Amino acid sequence: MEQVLANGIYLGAQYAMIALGLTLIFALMNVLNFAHGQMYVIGGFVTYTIYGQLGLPYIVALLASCVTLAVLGALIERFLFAPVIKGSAREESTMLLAAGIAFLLDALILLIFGEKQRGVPKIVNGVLNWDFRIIMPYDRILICGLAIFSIVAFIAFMQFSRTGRALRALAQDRTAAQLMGVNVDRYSTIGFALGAMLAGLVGGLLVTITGINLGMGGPTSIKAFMMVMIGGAGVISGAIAGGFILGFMEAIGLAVLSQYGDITYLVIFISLMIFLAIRPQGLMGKPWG
Amino acid sequence: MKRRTLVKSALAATALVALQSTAVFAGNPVLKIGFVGVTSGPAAAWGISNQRSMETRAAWINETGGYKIGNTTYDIKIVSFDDQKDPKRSIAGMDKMAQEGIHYVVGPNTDDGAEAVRPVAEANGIMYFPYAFSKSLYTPPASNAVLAMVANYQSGPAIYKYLKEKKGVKTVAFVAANESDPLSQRTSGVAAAKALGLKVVSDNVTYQPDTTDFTPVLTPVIRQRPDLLVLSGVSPAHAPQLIRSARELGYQGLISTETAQDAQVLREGAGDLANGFISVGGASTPELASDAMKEFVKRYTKMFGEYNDESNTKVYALEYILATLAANPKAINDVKEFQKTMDTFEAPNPFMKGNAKLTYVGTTSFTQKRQIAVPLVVNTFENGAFKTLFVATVD
Amino acid sequence: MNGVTSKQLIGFGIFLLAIFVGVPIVIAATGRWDFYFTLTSVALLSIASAGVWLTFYIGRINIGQGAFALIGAYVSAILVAKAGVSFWISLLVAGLFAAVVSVLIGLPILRLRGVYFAMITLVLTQVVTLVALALPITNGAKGITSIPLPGGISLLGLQILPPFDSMADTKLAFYIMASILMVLTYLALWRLVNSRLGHICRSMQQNEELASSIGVNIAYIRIIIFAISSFFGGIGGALFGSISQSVYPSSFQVTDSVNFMLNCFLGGLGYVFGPMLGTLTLYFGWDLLFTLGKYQLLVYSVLLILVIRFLPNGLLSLRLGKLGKGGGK
Amino acid sequence: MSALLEVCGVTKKFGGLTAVNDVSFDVGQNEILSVIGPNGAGKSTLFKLISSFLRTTSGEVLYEGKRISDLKPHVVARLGVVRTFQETTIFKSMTVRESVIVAQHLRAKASLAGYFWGTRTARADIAAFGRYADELLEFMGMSAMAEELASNLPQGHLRALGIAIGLATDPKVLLLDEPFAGMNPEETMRTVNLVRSVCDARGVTILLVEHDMPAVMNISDRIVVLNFGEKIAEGTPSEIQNNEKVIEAYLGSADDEVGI
Repeated sequence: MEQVLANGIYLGAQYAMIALGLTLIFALMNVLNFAHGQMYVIGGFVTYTIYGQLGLPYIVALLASCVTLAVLGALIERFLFAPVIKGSAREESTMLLAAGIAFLLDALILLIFGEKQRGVPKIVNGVLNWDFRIIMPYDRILICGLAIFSIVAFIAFMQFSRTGRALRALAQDRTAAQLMGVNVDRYSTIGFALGAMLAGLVGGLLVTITGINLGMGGPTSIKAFMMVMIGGAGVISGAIAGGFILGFMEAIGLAVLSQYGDITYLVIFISLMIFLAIRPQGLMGKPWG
Repeated sequence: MKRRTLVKSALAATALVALQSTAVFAGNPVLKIGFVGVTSGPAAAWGISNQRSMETRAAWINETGGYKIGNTTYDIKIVSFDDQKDPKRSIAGMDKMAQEGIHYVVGPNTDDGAEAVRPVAEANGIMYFPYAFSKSLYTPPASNAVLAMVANYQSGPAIYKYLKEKKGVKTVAFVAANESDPLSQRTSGVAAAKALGLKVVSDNVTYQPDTTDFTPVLTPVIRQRPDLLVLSGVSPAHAPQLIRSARELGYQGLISTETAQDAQVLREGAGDLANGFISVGGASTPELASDAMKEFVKRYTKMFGEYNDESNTKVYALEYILATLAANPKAINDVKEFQKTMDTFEAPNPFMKGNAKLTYVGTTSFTQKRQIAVPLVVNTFENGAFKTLFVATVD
Repeated sequence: MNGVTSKQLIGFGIFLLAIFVGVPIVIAATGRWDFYFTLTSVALLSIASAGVWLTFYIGRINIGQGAFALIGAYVSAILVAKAGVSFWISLLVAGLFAAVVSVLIGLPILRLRGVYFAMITLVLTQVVTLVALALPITNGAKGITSIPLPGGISLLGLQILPPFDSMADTKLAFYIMASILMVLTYLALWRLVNSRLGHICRSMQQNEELASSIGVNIAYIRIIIFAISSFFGGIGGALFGSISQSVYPSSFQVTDSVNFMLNCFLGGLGYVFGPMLGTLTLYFGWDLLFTLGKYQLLVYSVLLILVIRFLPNGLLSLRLGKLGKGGGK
Repeated sequence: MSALLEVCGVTKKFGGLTAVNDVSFDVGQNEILSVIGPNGAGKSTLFKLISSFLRTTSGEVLYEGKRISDLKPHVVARLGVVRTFQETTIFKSMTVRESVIVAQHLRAKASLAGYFWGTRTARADIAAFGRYADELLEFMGMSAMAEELASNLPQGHLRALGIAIGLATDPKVLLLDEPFAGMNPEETMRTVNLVRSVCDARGVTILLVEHDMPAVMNISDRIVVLNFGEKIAEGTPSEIQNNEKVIEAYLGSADDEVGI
């Protein structure tokens, strides 16, 4: 039981972080960023290159991942999303753009970082073994802690900083924010960069545990979508809740349903569909029409 | 107006690229060999190691004057098609090969792709060499597919038998990704283990291909304390994580798989925890590699920056095609001739020390010779590199 | 609005001529026989895309068409391979079965809108794949293989169509079959969009509350549209199964669902023939770029981004001036 | 009095909050009845309850003696009780004429499949829809803008379009949601006349919910006043004008936009 809880918290923390960036971008621009997973993968590869290959300190690599993705995110928003949103008759057209960017990033990752699974040396050694009730390697505990710390820091940033408040105003009501004197274009870019940066940060954190390969992008995006839906699209607290719920569902499902094997995820997906059919706005989302 | 011109010029550029004729080699006539497989997306590693080993070998042949088939010396050109692991695209790829007049194709990499291209290959007279285990591909009435590696239902029993006799393994547990190929491999693995009298303590735990944390997946399996944990059809990306999770959960027994792995990936992903991990490989371990194999690895590394141990098994398909054509030059445009030759074909294996032979096998599994006799080399991972555990043959 | 102008008739005639005469001539002249399969794929994928486009027409982003294509493929494969039913009957049954399933699933989920509907249909695709892996009737992971080719059709003892396995060139036969079905699909779609049902769909796309206030049973229309959409999906899937003579759980996956949706976006959501053009561009484009080797995906994605950057309303928006919206052709 | 529409003890609670509490009144044949009240009085909730866009917590709404509350909106519309919306709710990318044609859904004699195959009934329907749309737009004085995209119309005409869409369904009772909101006196005057003639010339019973007091006084046969979700008065415009409870309610509310 304790093990299931610990697994759930660990999974939940990493999922929540992935979902945060996605939901932020969705809240700000109503864009479902199909390329989120690819951004996560790039973050992982940057950390791999700097920490694993060049041997620089881990923290430097992590920062480099954040910066790379923030810049990439800002560029993508400024030169691709912003003009397309302005010129498109239906805002869903951005989905095609997002998918195109996902393909592009996939192609670049393949050309730059190659097709192999990559991993970095462990950042901490050893395994916590509490009487065989909880077994958890120290590096996981550390990454879990860092993830939770980042989530708290992000919430604090959104709550108390000037930029964060402007972003929240923007997410709530674009027109109203504009009337209040928020520079909408500028903050859209900042928000997108921030969302991308979060993806890069998770990539940099998780590469130490799971390693990274170019195939992780697409599935990660889809998982992130599901978490965002569970919690409610475009709601920060919802993304966190969604991440932890999916994390716990997996941990519990795998523990309880393991003797039925193949159906664990079928059960998770079907219950997700039933949940969404009953409560379409997710746990904390605003009802959609 | 401006955007119209832009789109038009983009389209024109596309058309140009499409019509651009293939590069011409100087001198020798060109023999085209095809590759249809996945070289982008999540499973890119499978196809890329394949494609690259073919290109390395082709470049090597061309550099040393070409390959002599009958009275003609050919330069070898590899034509690749990325099917994105989508059976619909695999068919398109096989059609492209037919279009290019190619009769010998390596790939596809998965069961569904290999099965989907069968009608095209048989209609167009193409022999193809998939990395897929589905028996119906190779058993009559199927005629044109040749299994290009050792199937897990062949390597599995050998490995389990060895471990049962030499390491005293009595109980075994299976874990597989919830996808066609790994599940099929698990099913045949379980059957093989039972046939040997091993006790299967867990055979229904699966994980999604997008899993990032394997601890919850493995927890119930490890609790059964099997002597051997089999990772059925595990992809190179998942192997180190599964090993790491199992060891961190305190698992002490053996871990094995029947697919090829890459030492570098294991080293990075699991480090010392991967010591003792048993996998199937080619003949590149120092004990077995011939000078040709060493040369191949060197050239591959030079061409692409980094070697991939999966290529150890994937270097063979092209070699078989060429050697069989050399044995019967009539087969170059006629796969019926090729099929005839397969029954009697024999040539020395250039990649392995000693007097190993290239032959076609598979009678036991498929009732006809539709498999290349890759040496079944079982490796164990020790301190960052593979060591040969034992070598067996397939019939 | 409902009359067909002579200009449209001529356009349609040219289109038919191009498909059934032009393409075979060009292929015979250039010797590019491989284009037959590519174009056959385009035809059957655009049938499925047409369904997705129709759900867009009532304002729903549908990322679940892969699920219905897979259902269709399995129904046809099981009927043909296990029960020995004629392929042509199985094709119809596959479409109908997919439609029935879509009604059952649609009842609870069609209330959702926007990304919520999109997500739930995406999950649906995964559910169907996992079900196909788990069920005994689908052969689980092993898939259904060696499906016989379509048989002939005879009516009153008169053979209208010879069995496919007696033909020298099944490529052409499959191409013609898929093209005919595609033309029928798009004729039906065009007719539907320009008939009263289409007008009602447009009204729902713009405002469901207002539509229901004028007496439209929106729940019923949504189900009807979703069922028609899934019918197309089932047909497309069944066709693919018969061409590849095998069906696996991975025959249609999330990627396919996403691609169906992208086809619609790329062609243009405002145009009936958008999904056809979108499918042609996305699928054929990939094929054409195959000579680029490892740069294929890079060039493909860059071109895709350029198109959406400069034509955000779809390829057909280039001709927006000349043609009315919604009508197309 | 023969009541066409009866509101009987209708109550709506949202969680712990009672938005409409035990409201009852009747609407007679060919009458114009207005529901007024200060902001937050529960007018629009009541409006949605009558048109069945919301479910009642208790009580019921009867039309011709039959219960219509808790039915689906389109069923209520089929029975002849049709609501309009405020100006933003239109078919934005249809022309005025297209909107009015689509809105004649309930007048269709052919089935949807009939339209698909183009049967004789369907073709007759289509012709009839066109004729009726032209007639209706003529009546509304909107013929000149028939081919205009709805999203391009000025605000006053949007409201008229909303009413035209409602009328196209051939309603017995038309429910108007704040038809005069945000209009200048001249536009209000024109709309008042229009509503009057809808009632008189086309025999449609009208129930409207409104903020604008002078317009309501002008147009209504009878008025129902709500405050805090409860009915506080009912009567002719002159009775209401002199009702102390009403004056108190309006003076007591902070709403200075509405004066008596």
